[in-house]
Amino acid sequence: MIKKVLVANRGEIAIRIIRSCREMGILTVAVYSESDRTSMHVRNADEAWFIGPSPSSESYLNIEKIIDTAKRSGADAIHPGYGFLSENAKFSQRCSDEGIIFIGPSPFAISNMGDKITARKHMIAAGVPVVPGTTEAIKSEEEALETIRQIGLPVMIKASAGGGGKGMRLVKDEANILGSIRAARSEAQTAFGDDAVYIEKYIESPHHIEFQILADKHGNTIHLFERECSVQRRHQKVIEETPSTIMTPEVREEMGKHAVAAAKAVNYYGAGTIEFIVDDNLNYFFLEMNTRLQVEHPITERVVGVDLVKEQINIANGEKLKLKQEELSQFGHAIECRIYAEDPHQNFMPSPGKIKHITEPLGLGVRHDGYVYEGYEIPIYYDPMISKLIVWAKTRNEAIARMKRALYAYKITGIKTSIPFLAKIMECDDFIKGNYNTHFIENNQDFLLQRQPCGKRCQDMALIAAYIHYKNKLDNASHGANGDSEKNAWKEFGRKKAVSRF
Amino acid sequence: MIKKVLVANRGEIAIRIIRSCREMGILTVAVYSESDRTSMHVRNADEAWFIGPSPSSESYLNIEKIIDTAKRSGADAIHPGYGFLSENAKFSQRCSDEGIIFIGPSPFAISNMGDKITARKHMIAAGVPVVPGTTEAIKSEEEALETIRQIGLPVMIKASAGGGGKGMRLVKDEANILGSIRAARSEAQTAFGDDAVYIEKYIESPHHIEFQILADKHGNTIHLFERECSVQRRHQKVIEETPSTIMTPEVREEMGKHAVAAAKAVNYYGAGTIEFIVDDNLNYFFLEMNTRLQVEHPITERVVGVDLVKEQINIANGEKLKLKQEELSQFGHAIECRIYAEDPHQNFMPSPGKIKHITEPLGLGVRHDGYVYEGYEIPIYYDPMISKLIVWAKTRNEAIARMKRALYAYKITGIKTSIPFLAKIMECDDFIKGNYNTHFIENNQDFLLQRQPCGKRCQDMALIAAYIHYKNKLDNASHGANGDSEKNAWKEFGRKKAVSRF
Amino acid sequence: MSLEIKIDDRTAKVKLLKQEGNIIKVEVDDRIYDLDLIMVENGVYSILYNNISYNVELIEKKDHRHFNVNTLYNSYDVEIIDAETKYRMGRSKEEIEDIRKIFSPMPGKVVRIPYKVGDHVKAGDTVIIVSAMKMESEYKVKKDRVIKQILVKEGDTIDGNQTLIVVE
Amino acid sequence: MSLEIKIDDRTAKVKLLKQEGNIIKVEVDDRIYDLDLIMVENGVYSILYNNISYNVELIEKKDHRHFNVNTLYNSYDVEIIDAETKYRMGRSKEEIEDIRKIFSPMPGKVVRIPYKVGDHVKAGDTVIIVSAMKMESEYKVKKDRVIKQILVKEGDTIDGNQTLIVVE
Repeated sequence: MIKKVLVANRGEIAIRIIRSCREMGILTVAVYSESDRTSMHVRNADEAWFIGPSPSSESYLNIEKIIDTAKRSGADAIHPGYGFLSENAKFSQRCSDEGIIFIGPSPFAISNMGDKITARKHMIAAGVPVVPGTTEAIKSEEEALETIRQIGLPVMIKASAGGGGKGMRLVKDEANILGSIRAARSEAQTAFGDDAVYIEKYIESPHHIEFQILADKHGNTIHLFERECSVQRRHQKVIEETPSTIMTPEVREEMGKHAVAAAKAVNYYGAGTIEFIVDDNLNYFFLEMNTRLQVEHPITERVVGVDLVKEQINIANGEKLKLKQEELSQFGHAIECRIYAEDPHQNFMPSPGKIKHITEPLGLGVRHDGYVYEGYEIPIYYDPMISKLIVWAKTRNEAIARMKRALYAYKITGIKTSIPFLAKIMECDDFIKGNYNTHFIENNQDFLLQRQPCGKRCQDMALIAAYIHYKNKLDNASHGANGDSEKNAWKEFGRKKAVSRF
Repeated sequence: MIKKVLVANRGEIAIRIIRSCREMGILTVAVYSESDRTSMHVRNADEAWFIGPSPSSESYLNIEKIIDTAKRSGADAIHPGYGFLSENAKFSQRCSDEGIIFIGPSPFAISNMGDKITARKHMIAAGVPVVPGTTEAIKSEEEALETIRQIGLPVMIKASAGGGGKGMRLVKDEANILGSIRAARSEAQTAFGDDAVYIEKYIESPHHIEFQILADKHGNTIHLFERECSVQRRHQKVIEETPSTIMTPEVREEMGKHAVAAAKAVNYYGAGTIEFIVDDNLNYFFLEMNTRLQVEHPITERVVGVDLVKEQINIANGEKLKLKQEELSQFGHAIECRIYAEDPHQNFMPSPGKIKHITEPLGLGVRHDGYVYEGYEIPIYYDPMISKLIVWAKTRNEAIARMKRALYAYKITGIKTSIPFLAKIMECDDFIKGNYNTHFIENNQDFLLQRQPCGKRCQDMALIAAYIHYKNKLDNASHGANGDSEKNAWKEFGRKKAVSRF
Repeated sequence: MSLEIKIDDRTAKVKLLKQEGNIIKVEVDDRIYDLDLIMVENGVYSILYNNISYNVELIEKKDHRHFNVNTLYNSYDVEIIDAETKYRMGRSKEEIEDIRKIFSPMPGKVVRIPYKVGDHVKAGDTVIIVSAMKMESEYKVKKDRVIKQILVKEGDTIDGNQTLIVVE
Repeated sequence: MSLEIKIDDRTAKVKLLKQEGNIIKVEVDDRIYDLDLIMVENGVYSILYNNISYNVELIEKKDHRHFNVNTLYNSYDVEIIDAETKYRMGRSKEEIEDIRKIFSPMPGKVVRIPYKVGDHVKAGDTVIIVSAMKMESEYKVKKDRVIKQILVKEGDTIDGNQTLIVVE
């Protein structure tokens, strides 16, 4: 039985894992880099161990250091979260070699699913539909040309070791085939140290739909239905929802069965996600498997009613799944918005900095998973995601209304965030109608980047507040007093007058 | 169709109502007393109107002023929340006379359920079990003695117009009968201006279980299952949960039917609650009906999956209920803790004051409905409840673990709160086993008021932090600088060193 | 600087021995701690001791010597015992009891003051009633006294720990 | 005191005419507002105008003259135009363009500086690359220039709006 978990991560996911551990009575060990001494996960965990300099490669990705810390702290298990070492087969193997439980799948499952070409082969063998294309890394440019002629244009050229949009090229014209192959290989070489690429049929107006699966070490595998993840910007998910608006019960059941078959094909255990690409006619094809917890796992937790981190820990403990496929169902609708520290109006440039003030949205149907606090300085070294806003409602329309309400009420000052951009998505016709695919943001760019018109009245109020604030500061400065305490004087004065005026 | 709602309330319930209105696209009008100018409901609403001095009797209970504000602001409906004017038949009538929609039941239903003796008569006529006792206010002391002899001791003497434990007396010995009757009548006269009392059989070790009902104006009435409210202190609920641990499916169905019959007996429409007193053998008796939204409504919202405020508004709009009894079910387990500004270790003395810092508990399965913010000064005039923590989990045990996690993480400083007391309840054996009745707090008082032992280590850390804080302040003072900015210097200094030390 | 600090019923001697940025060496009674201590929010300290993480919140009470200190599971009252405090503590109990100040620990509103200056009151008599948040509290004298000063009047809004009435 | 304040592209004259506690009379351009304005949190104002409730958050940016202002649905950039600002604005555009400072609007880490002081660079050349949160940004010169000063070095952590390189 796991008694102490080292959480090999930071940010909101580290805190989310610590919460479930605490509910299970399991002790937690945080690890932190130089710039994370004041991070919330360090404050929240039972223990905190320093693991190295700020760049991830020297801390959160440092396998030796993390294994060493697990041993020294007496942790009997490691939860990798997402990102960092979560899909590193070597790390999973090292844990196993050292007698530490890795809360995640076997090295075999990670490495087989990690390589796209190998994964494709497994899927074909398991009868899971894959996008028409090569099953081997292409050896020569002639072979590539031949394959493309068979599949027919348009095609995608993808890095075998790829991810995150790197080493990918869309080819629509015959004239660009060779150039694109060469570019993709060179990019793949730079990004992943491996120039293997493969070719797939390009699906026009695709939907990105994924299935959550859970599998124990006793051969029981179930799925927890789909997540619609088509709202993407540069191949990064922005908003996810479940159920998908385009899904039918029949297709859901069939895709669920294929998702389970995909996991079984690599003797998978743990929590995992099978990503599918789906066309407008609900033809679906295996895209890849994420052999870890997803950022967007909370929407599944909400509509299915499970705690996926607890399920992961139970599986790692060797327990049998208590959930039965036939007893699971989706209740209501959940949407997740990822809140990034970035400026949508400056080409989504990251916006690290110091949090001055937060007003968190709360109330019925709202879950907020974050990690920043007032006075916290977001480091420049890591992912710009600062929190996730998850809402649930009985219907999709109500969920959208609730998300709007929550986004408007959510104020983080000191940095720029994607909140206004996300609010515009909630107001966008295509999104409201559920009529969208992965081109949604591109297609609606003008609308989404429009600033909310407000008119003179609202501007005037902003001007007046700025005037009073500035004047007050000047007045205080001229009285030689410190700004803060005098601001309170203004407030107190105001209050007392307010009381006496009636 | 309602377009603008005046919320005739303050605190967390005003904000909770504003949230649902916003999701429905309905404008909101806040009203505020002198001491509420800076209250959150004023800041959150679309409009805010001043209605008078701080004492409730001159503001939130001032019917004329509220009706006048509704008319001047163009509100077409009034939501009374709970408390204040929510169960005032005259107010409901005035709204109706003025052509303003009262989001609540008819004056007839309020007044008939508001008088306990009248309510008892309706229940008896409708076949709903009532506690054995008088159906009329007792006229003479002789009659009282005769009745008590028939029912048998122990009995409760209760004020007909009563509530909140006022004008109530438990009689166990014959010798105390007359004294108790006189005391109850005199107290009732003082508290309610009406000395009518009635007599009921006293149920030993009773459970307090209530059923949520919803009824539209077209004769459709449903129940949304029970809430177990036996954790009480001085007849005030402290913690509520659903489902009740003592309930069986058979009794639940039967009680639900009786709850619906009770509502129908007064042609009820709107949201309401039928309170039952239940003995250990699951014999249950009608206690009273609350003709409004309850403080503890969120636990029902969570396990049944509805938004009760939206249902209230839809009913007020004359819509038919969309929910069907046979489609409703309870999923998982929800618990609510009421957070009060009070000091459990000083006989629960109220603790108004200024909020210095809040850390709100978040994450999977946690809902937090509050209204205070950092810098806010809790007024001395109103109820000491500052927020409600609601958790959901698949099982009761998991819900308790989650509530513990949330209570530990929840920090409000500047005032004393009931949080440590609530955390002790979550650790109390009788509560964990679900083996409790309304005597729970009394029976476990010693355990519940015990301070958590922590030992020397933990004390030492507190001492060290206090030392550093004090020293730092002294050092700054002697440098002639202001505390706040220098505290930051310490922090910055610390941080920079932290970076350079490795 | 060595300080005596009172926590609940315990009084301990605390002394900072060394500081380099957030790495400190500190002595509590006879025990020496090597810690990583940093203020993360105003009045909130993150302390790492042997890799155990403590999150300690300090809230100043009536003055800069009195704190309420929260750790994850506990809440303590902490008092810094400086020269002034010692002086106060040094005075005899008698002397302190001689100057009796009636105050309410909570803010509220004065409901009733049944006596006037010069009145003689008996042990147990209620000399002031204060209301806050729908609850009324009565403050009584413990010995026979004479009302010396009445600093507030009925209807006044009062702060916590403010002297309301002085008796002799 | 009358102030010129810039909001997005609009510049307005604002003047406080009268104040009694939180009841103020203020003029914005030619319009006069009677308001109930109160600071509820540090930098957060609650304004009631004809009973309409506005919750306005002010966040200081690089100095006390520059704010980011949030209302319920909007976010504005606001600048107080005082004497110093006017002086700066008064200088000819040429003059400002002559002293070119290269800076990054976001904090980050300097990845690469391909030139050294004295180097001639062409319009469009990247003179510094800054990385933050896994994203690299290249900063280029818009005209042919000479590198005059390099104020940071590769690997340095920089603040937002800090001058990194000066060109002529």
